[in-house]
Amino acid sequence: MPTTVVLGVIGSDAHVVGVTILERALEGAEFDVINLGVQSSQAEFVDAAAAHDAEAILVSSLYGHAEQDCAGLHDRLEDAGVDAVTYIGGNLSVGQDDFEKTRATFETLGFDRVFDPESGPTEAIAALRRDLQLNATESERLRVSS
Amino acid sequence: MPTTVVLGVIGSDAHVVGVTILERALEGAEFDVINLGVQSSQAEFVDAAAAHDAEAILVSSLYGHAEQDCAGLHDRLEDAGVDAVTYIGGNLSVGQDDFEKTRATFETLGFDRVFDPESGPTEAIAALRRDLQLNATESERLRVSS
Amino acid sequence: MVRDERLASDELRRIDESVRGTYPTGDEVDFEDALAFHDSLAPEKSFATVLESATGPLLQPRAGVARLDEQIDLLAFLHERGGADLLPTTIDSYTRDNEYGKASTGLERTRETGADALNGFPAVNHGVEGCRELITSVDAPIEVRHGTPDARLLAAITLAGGFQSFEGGPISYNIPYTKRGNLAETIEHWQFVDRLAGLYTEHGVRINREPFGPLTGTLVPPSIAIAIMVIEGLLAATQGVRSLTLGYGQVGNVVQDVAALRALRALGEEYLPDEVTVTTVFHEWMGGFPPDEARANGVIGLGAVTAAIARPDKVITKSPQEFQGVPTKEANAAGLRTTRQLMDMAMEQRLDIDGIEAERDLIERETRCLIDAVFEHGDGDVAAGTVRAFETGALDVPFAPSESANGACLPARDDDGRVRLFDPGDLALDDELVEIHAARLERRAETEDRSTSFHMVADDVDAISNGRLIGRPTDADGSGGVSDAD
Amino acid sequence: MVRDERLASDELRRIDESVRGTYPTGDEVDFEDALAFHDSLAPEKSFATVLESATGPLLQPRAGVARLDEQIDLLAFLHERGGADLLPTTIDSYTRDNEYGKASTGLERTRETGADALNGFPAVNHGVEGCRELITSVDAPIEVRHGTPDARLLAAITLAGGFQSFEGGPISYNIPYTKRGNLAETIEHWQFVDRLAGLYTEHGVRINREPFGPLTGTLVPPSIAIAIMVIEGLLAATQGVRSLTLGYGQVGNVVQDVAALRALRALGEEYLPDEVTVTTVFHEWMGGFPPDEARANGVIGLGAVTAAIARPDKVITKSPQEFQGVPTKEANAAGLRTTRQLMDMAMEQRLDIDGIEAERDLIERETRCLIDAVFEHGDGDVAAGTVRAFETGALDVPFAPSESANGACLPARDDDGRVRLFDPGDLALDDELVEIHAARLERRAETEDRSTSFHMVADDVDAISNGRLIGRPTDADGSGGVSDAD
Repeated sequence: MPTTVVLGVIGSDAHVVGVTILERALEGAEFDVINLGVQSSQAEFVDAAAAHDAEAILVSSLYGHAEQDCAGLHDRLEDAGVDAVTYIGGNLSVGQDDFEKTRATFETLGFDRVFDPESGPTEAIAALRRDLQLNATESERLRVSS
Repeated sequence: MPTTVVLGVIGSDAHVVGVTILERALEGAEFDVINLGVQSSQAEFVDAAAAHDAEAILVSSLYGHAEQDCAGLHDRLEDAGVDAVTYIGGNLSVGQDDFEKTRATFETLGFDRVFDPESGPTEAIAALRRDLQLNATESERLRVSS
Repeated sequence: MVRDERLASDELRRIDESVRGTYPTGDEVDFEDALAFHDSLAPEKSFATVLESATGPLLQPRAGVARLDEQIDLLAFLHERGGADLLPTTIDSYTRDNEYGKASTGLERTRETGADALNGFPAVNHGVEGCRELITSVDAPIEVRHGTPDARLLAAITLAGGFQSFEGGPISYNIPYTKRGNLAETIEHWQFVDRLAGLYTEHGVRINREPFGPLTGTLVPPSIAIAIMVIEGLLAATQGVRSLTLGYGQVGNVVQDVAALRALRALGEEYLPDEVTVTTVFHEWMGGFPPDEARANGVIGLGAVTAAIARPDKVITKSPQEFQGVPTKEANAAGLRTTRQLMDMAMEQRLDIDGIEAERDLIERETRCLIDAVFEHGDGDVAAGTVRAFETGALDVPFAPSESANGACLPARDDDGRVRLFDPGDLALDDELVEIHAARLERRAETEDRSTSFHMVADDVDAISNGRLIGRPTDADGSGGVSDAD
Repeated sequence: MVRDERLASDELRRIDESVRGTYPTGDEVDFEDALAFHDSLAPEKSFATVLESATGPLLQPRAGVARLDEQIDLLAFLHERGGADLLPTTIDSYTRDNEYGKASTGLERTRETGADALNGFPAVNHGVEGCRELITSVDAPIEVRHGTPDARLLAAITLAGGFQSFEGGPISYNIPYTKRGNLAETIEHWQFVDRLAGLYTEHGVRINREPFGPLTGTLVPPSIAIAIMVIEGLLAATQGVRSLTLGYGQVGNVVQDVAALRALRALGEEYLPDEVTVTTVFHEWMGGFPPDEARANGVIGLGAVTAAIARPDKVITKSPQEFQGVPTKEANAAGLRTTRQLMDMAMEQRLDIDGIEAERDLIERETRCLIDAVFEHGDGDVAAGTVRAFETGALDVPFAPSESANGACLPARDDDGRVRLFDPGDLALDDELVEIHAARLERRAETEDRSTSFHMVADDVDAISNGRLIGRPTDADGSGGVSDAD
């Protein structure tokens, strides 16, 4: 049975390219993907994860307001009974120069993993495999062999 | 009888394009041209003007040291008995912003006319015609009709 | 369902009154008075005339600040020191969201503190009189450039305020800009804008309209952009617009860009009614720029060379500070002058590049497929057909955030750097055309010794900002970061 | 009369001793010790190997300051921040005039005051040890770039000091640079330099030699530049040089520039012995630049596009501050990065322009005429023939200040911006070729509705700095200022 992941761009952010490519990468790796797209609210993440029994939630943010946009998200997930790993990635703070500080901030908010702006879909998929104890599928192994 | 003019670039200056084009323009206007070329000394100007009984001496300078290079030239010309109109043109002073001051400086040195960097051969030829009371030749009138 | 029919006079009047009632400055609009103001303007401020009678590409930057006096200074600077032939007035983000109250607060704060609290000129707040002061103070034609899905009030005020060119359209200012924009409703809003432009035109004031060609600015295949330009042109022409400037954003492959601009002009002239004068505008690269002014000048240079060969009627220039957002006025003017120098030097010589006509044929075949599909989806009506074609994905825009779009197609560069469809999604293209795209990408995959995959898309999105055209794999890594791509 | 024969060992030794005796640092030179130093260098500092094994055009700036530590910093900056593949060390003017005493004074004053009293690196004064410190401190190959007619001592010291590339030649560093340079004597001086390079080569240290292709930098017809490059290459090969980089300066017409670079490579390989490895270097525009960094970037951009199409082995870049003389290191690095970005983006796509082969045929025919004439003038000897051909004007350089040149030929652009001969002077060209040039200029004259005349030459010299390629008449005036042209 395929693993369901929810992804989307949180807040008023309209940056769509990264999340579009991530969606394709996850589909290529045989995940079931619920892509909320850009400008998605916390409620949309929570509702989608609950409705589809998602095992992972991937939040993207590129406009520097991720901290405000994500505050309280993990409480809501808990209230809704969602038990999923949560990742966040992108440009998470305006003028970030110390990523370790940013990582600590978002780990404190409740995220299981925090990705820096240089991370690609490959890193996210590898992390999901580790955290959810999945194996790469045959077709996927071929696909990423390049 | 054609009118003889001496021209050249004075001092250590090696800027050759302007004087080359001026030479062609003067020949086209049917002057007899003695082109001393670049890096010509005061003595060379005086000797050439005396030897060829020149009616005009055209001095070019583009590297900003014209004042030093020309100081005393008119005394030498007088000593050698040269009776010619003298013009100077080019970038006559380093960082020139007030051309009227530059003009006054070189008129004081003895030049009959001082041309700014924007002047072309056409202006020099027109001035020679006025100062030497010459008429444009038939072929020349055709040539400059463009 | 929305239909491509001319808005009736009473309907126009009804909407006009309702729209003008949404903000106090709407009251300032008086059509007869507006006509008189336009008539009073010098001929060199007539946007359509200047653009349509030019002998070579005209240059236009983007620029907008909150305060009127500063906007006047900014435009004068770009005109005099940048040599801009046509000027812009870029509208702020609050106005684009119809949040005129927030724009007003931002304008007041800017006036008080001197620091710009808006990212553009709030034309609605400045009102008709403010716009007229801008128009009379600057010695060149000025266009309203914005990104407003519902631009009805903005159009009413700026056209009455003396502007004679207005950017945007129902697809190009909706699909690439926002998640929840109802496409049918947006078409209705733009029918009003275009009808207003048509009314001015009928009264002797030719309003130039310019659909926004670059769309998402991210590897948009030329045929998709051109199809949308033609559709927005058709919708505008129905409402009486007679001066249309169709747009296209540089992809960076010179052959494909020149071919696309030729196809854009040819198809525009073919599809649009004879009474419409079609011009074209070329946008210098709209994707991610290198974070370095020197390298950015290289990207601008490629745009200038492309413009010299393609000879569009207008070029929208970029500045070397593109990476960091809004440029200083000096950098904006520098982008204009770099473009001018290189474009002029290149235009004075013959530069006939092989392969342009073949690429143009391909683009035109694709574009016809897409336009045909729109008409089929609407049973002959282009408005209804557009809404349905976007629903089915027969017409689609890569990386469009809008829920009105299918969002299934994905582009990637081929081995020559031309933008192809890595995944055509549900686009209404012939199988043969889809196969051509697949074959081109297969050739690239062979060159790179990897299979065609989204890795290519991700790498391509970042390539130019990383100093390359094509996102080739580097070292062992085939993916690279994509997060700051758009 | 000078002849094209290899300098005998005893003669080489005699000259070497005499030259080294003209300045104290000459004593530092020891050939065996020099070989050992070269052998100790990392392979990535081997100029010839790096250049000849590159897969695409390498970029190199010009740069030289008086002090050693500052020269090290400057080169490190251009390498790291500009991305230069190859580095230069530009020598100061006093050294070029063999005025080592004045250079020494300038160097001391610079050390005392901190303000640069020299316009380059006085390598003779820094001596062998100073050069070696520079070579070991910088992580890329470095070339000596200068302009010295008699460069014998400079070569002895810099080659012993670890440099593996040396610019210049007897024609290219004489005819365009000075009024009173005896050409026969200069050829003899360069036979020594080339023999020295040959000797290192025979001992396993391949010294790269680079004749200076741009000559006067002012509208030089390609065939003249190429003929001189081939002649200097032949003279160098006779002395044992085995790595030759032939140069060409951009004229600004892409077709002509690409054709010229192809002709340069082809004729270089044809005329030079098989044991010589021929590479090519393209100089970005060497004429007058616009007095504006933004416009200068446009000129640089055209050079970058041309380089991408022509693919020379090396490109010498210009900076946006070219107009004002020596650029800051930041501007120098910016010129490199602008070139890199545009060149790389353009190289990743096919850009096949029509007309290159036809133009190349014309250039090759002309070049063969000129080279044949040189051999005829010398009864088969290229050295003697060069001196006599310059005397008669069979070989000539437009705008050359030298009394050794006839100085009778004059160039102008044709209607497509290609450089032609307005006046062929006494150049040894077929009548047919002369007629082709005349016809091209006649066509331009028709376009401009004026007769062909020196007005065109004057206008063309200023055109690029005025923002155009061709000096078309403006308004009623057909001439324009020429005084600040060169």
